[in-house]
Amino acid sequence: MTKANMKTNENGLTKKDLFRANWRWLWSSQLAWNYEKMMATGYFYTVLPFLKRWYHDDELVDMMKMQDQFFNTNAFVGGFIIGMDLAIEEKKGSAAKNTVAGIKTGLMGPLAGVGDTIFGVIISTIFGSIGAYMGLKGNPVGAFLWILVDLIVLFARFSFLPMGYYQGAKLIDSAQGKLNAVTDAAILLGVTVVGALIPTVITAKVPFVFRSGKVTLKAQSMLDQIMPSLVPVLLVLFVYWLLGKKKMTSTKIILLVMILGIVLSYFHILGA
Amino acid sequence: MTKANMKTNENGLTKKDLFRANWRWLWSSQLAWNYEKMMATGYFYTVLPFLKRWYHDDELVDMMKMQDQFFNTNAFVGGFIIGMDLAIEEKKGSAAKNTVAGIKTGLMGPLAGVGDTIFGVIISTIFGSIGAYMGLKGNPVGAFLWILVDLIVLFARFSFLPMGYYQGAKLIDSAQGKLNAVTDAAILLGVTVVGALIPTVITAKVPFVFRSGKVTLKAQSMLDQIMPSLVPVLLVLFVYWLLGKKKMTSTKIILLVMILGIVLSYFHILGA
Amino acid sequence: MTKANMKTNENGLTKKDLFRANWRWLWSSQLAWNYEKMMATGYFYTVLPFLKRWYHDDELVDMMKMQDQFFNTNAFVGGFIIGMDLAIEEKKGSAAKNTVAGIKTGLMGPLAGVGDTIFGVIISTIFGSIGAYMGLKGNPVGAFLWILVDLIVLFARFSFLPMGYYQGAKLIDSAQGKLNAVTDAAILLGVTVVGALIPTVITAKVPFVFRSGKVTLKAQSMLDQIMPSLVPVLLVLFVYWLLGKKKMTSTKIILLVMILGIVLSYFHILGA
Amino acid sequence: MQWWQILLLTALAFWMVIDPLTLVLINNPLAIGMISGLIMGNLKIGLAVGSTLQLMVLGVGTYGGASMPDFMTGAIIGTVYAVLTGKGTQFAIGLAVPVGLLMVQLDVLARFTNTIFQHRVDRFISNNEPKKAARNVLYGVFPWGLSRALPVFIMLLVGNHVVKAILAVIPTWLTTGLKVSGGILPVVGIAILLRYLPTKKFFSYLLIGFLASAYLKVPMMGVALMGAAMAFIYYKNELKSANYALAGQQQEKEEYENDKGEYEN
Amino acid sequence: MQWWQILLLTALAFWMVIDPLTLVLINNPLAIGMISGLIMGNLKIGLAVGSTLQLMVLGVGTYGGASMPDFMTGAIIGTVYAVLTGKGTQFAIGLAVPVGLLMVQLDVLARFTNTIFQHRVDRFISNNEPKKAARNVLYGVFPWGLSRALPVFIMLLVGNHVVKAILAVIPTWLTTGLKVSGGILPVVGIAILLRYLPTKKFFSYLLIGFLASAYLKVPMMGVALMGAAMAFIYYKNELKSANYALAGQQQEKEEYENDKGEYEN
Amino acid sequence: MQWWQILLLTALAFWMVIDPLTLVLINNPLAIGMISGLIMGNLKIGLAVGSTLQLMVLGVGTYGGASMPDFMTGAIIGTVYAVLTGKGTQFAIGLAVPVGLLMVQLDVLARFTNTIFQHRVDRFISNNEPKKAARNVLYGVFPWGLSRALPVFIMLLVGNHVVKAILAVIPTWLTTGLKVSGGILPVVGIAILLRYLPTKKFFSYLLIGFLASAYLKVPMMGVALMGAAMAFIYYKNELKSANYALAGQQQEKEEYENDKGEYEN
Ligand SMILES: OC[C@H]1O[C@H](O)[C@@H](O)[C@@H](O)[C@@H]1O
Ligand SMILES: OC[C@H]1O[C@H](O)[C@@H](O)[C@@H](O)[C@@H]1O
Ligand SMILES: OC[C@H]1O[C@H](O)[C@@H](O)[C@@H](O)[C@@H]1O
Repeated sequence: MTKANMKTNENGLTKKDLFRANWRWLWSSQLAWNYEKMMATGYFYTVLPFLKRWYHDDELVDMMKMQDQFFNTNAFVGGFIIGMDLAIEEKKGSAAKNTVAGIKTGLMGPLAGVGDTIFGVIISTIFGSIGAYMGLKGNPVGAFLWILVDLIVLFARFSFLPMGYYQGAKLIDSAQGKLNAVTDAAILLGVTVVGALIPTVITAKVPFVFRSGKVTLKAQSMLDQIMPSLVPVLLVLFVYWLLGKKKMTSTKIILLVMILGIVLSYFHILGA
Repeated sequence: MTKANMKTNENGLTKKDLFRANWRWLWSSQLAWNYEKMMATGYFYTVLPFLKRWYHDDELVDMMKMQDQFFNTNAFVGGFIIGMDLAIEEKKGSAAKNTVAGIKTGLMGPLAGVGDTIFGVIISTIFGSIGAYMGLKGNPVGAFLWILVDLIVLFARFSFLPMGYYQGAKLIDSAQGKLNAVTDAAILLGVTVVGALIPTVITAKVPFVFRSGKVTLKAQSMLDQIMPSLVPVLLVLFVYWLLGKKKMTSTKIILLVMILGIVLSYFHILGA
Repeated sequence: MTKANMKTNENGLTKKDLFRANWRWLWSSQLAWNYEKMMATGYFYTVLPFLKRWYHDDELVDMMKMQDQFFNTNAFVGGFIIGMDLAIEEKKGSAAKNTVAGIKTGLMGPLAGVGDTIFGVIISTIFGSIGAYMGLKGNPVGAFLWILVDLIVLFARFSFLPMGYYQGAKLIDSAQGKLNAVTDAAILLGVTVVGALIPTVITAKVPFVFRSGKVTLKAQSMLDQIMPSLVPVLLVLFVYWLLGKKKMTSTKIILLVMILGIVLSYFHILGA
Repeated sequence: MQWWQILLLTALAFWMVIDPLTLVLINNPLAIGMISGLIMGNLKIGLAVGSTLQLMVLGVGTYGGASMPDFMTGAIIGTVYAVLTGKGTQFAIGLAVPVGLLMVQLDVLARFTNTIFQHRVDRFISNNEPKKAARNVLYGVFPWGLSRALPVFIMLLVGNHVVKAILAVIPTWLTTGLKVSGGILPVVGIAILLRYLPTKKFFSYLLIGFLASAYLKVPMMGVALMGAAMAFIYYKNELKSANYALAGQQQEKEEYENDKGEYEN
Repeated sequence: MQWWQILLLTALAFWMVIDPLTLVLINNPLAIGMISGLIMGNLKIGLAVGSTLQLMVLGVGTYGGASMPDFMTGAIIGTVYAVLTGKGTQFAIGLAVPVGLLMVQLDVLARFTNTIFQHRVDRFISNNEPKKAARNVLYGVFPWGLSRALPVFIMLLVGNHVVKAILAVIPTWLTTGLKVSGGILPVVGIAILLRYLPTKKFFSYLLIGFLASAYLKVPMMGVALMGAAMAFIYYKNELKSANYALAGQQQEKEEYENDKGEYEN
Repeated sequence: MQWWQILLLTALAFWMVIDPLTLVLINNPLAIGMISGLIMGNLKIGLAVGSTLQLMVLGVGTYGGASMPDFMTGAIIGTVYAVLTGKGTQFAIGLAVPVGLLMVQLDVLARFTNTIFQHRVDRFISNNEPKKAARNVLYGVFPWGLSRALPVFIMLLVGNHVVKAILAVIPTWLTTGLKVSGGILPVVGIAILLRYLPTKKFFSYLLIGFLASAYLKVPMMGVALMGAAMAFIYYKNELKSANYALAGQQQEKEEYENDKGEYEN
């Protein structure tokens, strides 16, 4: 690590800078969403103006690459991470590359979990049911109410990025050891949530039922006796292993998984 | 810390001392129970004779203050803590002030949980149901049986304080590092139990139900989807924050919470 | 520890050696199973040829004694432990006595849990129900199918011991500190599983029911309110304490527990 | 009704609130109903009233300083007027239950009034007047005792019609509201505790205790055992760190071999 | 049907898939049904169709990149043909549901097509051409928007009979298969994540998160809280170790007394 | 009944108790019933008896050294007398079940008798006589084998009336009592294990395993996985401490950067 990239970016970010970052995140986060790196491009697009301001030449390429890595979170609250990132990079520059990568990967999972629950499930359950039942009677008030709530939420979203920025700034002022510890702790949290994602997000049941006279043996309950969510776990292991193979691209894997799903479903080995 | 208060109190406690302490605890523990410091005065009253024996002047005031801090546990088994305290102070004097404060706060919660369960719930469920059903038939034997059991329990209560004393004495003989570690471990245990107290002890439901045609939306189950016991948690955070305000006394807070309860209940926002 | 027993056993084990060990384990593991040391003799018998090859005189006696200690696991997968043991002893000789003892005790519990589930519960539930329902209709195919599956399993069992051997060999090549850490971790895992064995394996219910008019008080549910599996825990504590007594042999304890069971069952204090 | 009966019942009311705070001998509607019955010369009705009320509060306790329906007072009033009017147990319960619910408020009042003595104790301690401080601890007996003795005394004097009339006047929104308040009041104790404990240092364990109870519904005993397990792990770690800091690795090594030694037992 | 209606509805279809990715204002069948109704001049039917479909997807979301039945497209088609044929809500739903189920595939297609832009972005970054890279991020709008606008446009042109005929032709094994595929596709994202995270170092926590969810059915919020508790413990430990390593025990001791200081507040 | 039938069935009884200890091929009532049927020349009844008994012990196993109803012996006796008397499956089951329940005791006896050989093995090891020790391990085959072969042989000789008479004589309190004993006997193994393991050092984990099973009903596989997670955390910590103790912070730092390096893959 050369001394050059240890310099701090003196010019502090203005409120306008933070607003602009939020604005970019709002529009771009999922625009080029794809199975390979999910929100990576959205994140990249959001921080690009700052990268260009702070880095040049090889350093810039280096940092752009890092910011174009796999990223996926709930878009509503994801700005928090960007805020932290900006605060850290502003002070530490590219020296904090690993720290930023760690915090991104660590926090994206937990924020996805929490954000999806609150902004995905809860709000749409509440206002969806109110609106639908009013709508069934021909009353559009419920539908408009929901749009109103959505507007309020949209407004609220602009607070997460600055929140992250100030948390990040506070963190930066403490010792380096602390920053490393926070990064590791964030990753720990992230890994924990990913563990819980496996049985939650992947739906794969084995519908096979053995029937003979009065006896019915359900394959799925046999598997559950060994371990709940055994099939999702095996699928994860399988794809994880595939990813390690040479010449395997994630595109190929996505296609393969799709075909696998159709074939296994055809033979009644897997069901949704 | 002056060298003076490092001296140990050579004169060991007699069995009679321990019995007397237990006696005082029996009568005073909850006599001046109040929402602000709960059993603090009872604890203070119990150990006062020993404080007077061991300390003088400023040191005495100092230790009396410490022993008059917030304290709350199950009175049946709380003597255990007093026993430990006495053993430690006997040897280490006021030098152990922080250790004693730590052990008190750490152990009170767990002992409350366990004591309330066994001496509160279990015994009264068993002998309450036996007694009541015999009573309904006009048979007073069950009621007397319960009183008999209560007498036995009363007798048994005298063993907890000495038990604590001997545990404390054993602890004291080990290295100082060990004592610190035990104190911290006790506090850890205490904090864990307090965490579990929040959803257990605070009863606050949101009874609001939205009804429209066939649809019924229960506010409480919406809240539960975000997090079970969300309302108790928010209440704790609110009061915790209040306590940090200047000019806020716990008396004011108690009144405020009472009024809050009545008002929120009036508007059907909270229910028991 | 003399320098002599630090020498490593240069002559590496052949595939034939491993096969032979597996063969001995297959036949002997449970042949002299007894309540005192369970599979200890089976383990001893399995590794004896290697002990004789590697050690002599007092060292031999010493290592034979260690290998004749309490051991109990699921016989199907237990070979894994023997494999690890052989790899370690082969390289480290009797210097690894404590390590081997630790790994044996640590891994036997978890392997028992997992092995019993898969080879005990799952397979016999699946093929037992298939076979039985075919059998009820006079069709022996299901019964033969089960025997076929058993043959396949028998074949598969020969892979666990070599698997353990190669894992063990890998472990050995790392630093000594790592080996100690692995041993401790294995024991931690073992102890965790033993904790779960208490409520799982010991079946002891208190069938006593108090009835008076409409009221029925079930002793067991009262006990459950204090703690689930309270009786098994108390029994374990009792026998643990007994084992510490002088002149107490495990044979005496087994007889005592049997008599205790009969007597307590007679007075309706315990039920299965 | 004889004057000595009123006196005895008032004394009973005084003691029955001190009892659960001290000796815990007749800390239940059943016993109080029975004793009231004895005093009124009709054990059977006393038992019936006490038993019925008892079944309503089985295992319900005043944990963490929460208040519960005061069915002991209810048992006295119910038994007395059931005997006097001869209208039987059903009538007694109809009277006892609202009385009990109302009396919760006086329990709250007593717990609240004691704050005064707390403040006096605090002051006397600061002034190094331990005797006066001690005396003020004992004064706590009066708010407690009178909180039940006085209303019982009055209710016995005025007659059951007046009691009923008063009960009818109190609006339900107030009683419900007070019930809700009672349910959330423990929040104060917990918040004070959290301020007092080194909560920040052990915040994780607060969270773990909460999660175990809120999500997994582990009862208090289980949480305490879990806490004990974690406390022991923490304790071992602290000792180990201390060892490292003090004597470097040497001491550690010895300990290790000691541990291993156990295998050979 | 007027040309401007077709145009407006096609534009609506384009926006309604961009909306949930950006502003999130009309991200639901209810709103889309209502707007389609307005465009078709029959608010009531639009509301009825949208509401009915809404109730089928209450709280169902596209988490972790999973696709869900596209009942927004269903709402447009259903409303339009219900108004045109005058056959009512029931008919609309019968059309909307299979359309919605079929459209999942186009969601998958859009998410998949964007991989092309991802690869271009990657390349331009390597070549230090940030402007081109940025532009390609925005191109993502086309696969998304067209994935709904095009089919809606076509379905409005060809008429409901043709739509029904096409729906009937697709074999169920394929639709079921695609549904199963959709259920297991998130596996790819998770596996990539695991490769990307320092999974080995924190494997235990992966396991713990899994166990909490699979065995104890703790919902995601609970797991996140649990993870936070463990993260905080880890953090404290790291700081402590760092302290030991740096300054020996001295610093530690100070910290200890600080902690104790809190008791005296 | 032919002498060779008795011989074959006795041999079967001998092997069928060795089988589950070794090869595990016909370790179930179903197979034993079928083979008995073959020997008696009536496969159908054998299958019927074996199948019915099989359904009673589905998935029940002898874990941790617990004994279970010996329905394999029951299958032999039941099948034989069903064929001989011609009274059908129902009659066979009525005989097989009490026989099976009674035979548990002989299982316990066998496991108990082997203690003798254990003691001999112990002694020969001390005397450095490995060959004699090894031989005594194999002698275990006799208590096991005879525990079933002998009673089956006798029951086949004496006839079903005598068997029934004997079964009737045994008091239920004894059979119930023995069943209860069987249920609590594993306590001995667990207690021995706890003495043998360094329980004190890892007491927390014992508690955690217990809590997971007793309170949260996590099955054994889940507990093992949880234990593995904790073991791995412990392992990492041990290594780290060792690093600190050995080489100070230097080594640690390197490791840290290594870990980070993974992000760049
Ligand atoms: O919960 C502990 C403790 O709290 C308060 O002091 C009272 O409610 C007691 O009855 C209870 O035992
Ligand atoms: O689950 C996190 C996140 O994953 C993907 O990016 C999309 O499905 C989002 O809608 C979701 O919020
Ligand atoms: O539970 C482990 C193990 O314990 C004993 O050795 C026997 O009951 C075996 O059948 C079982 O596999």
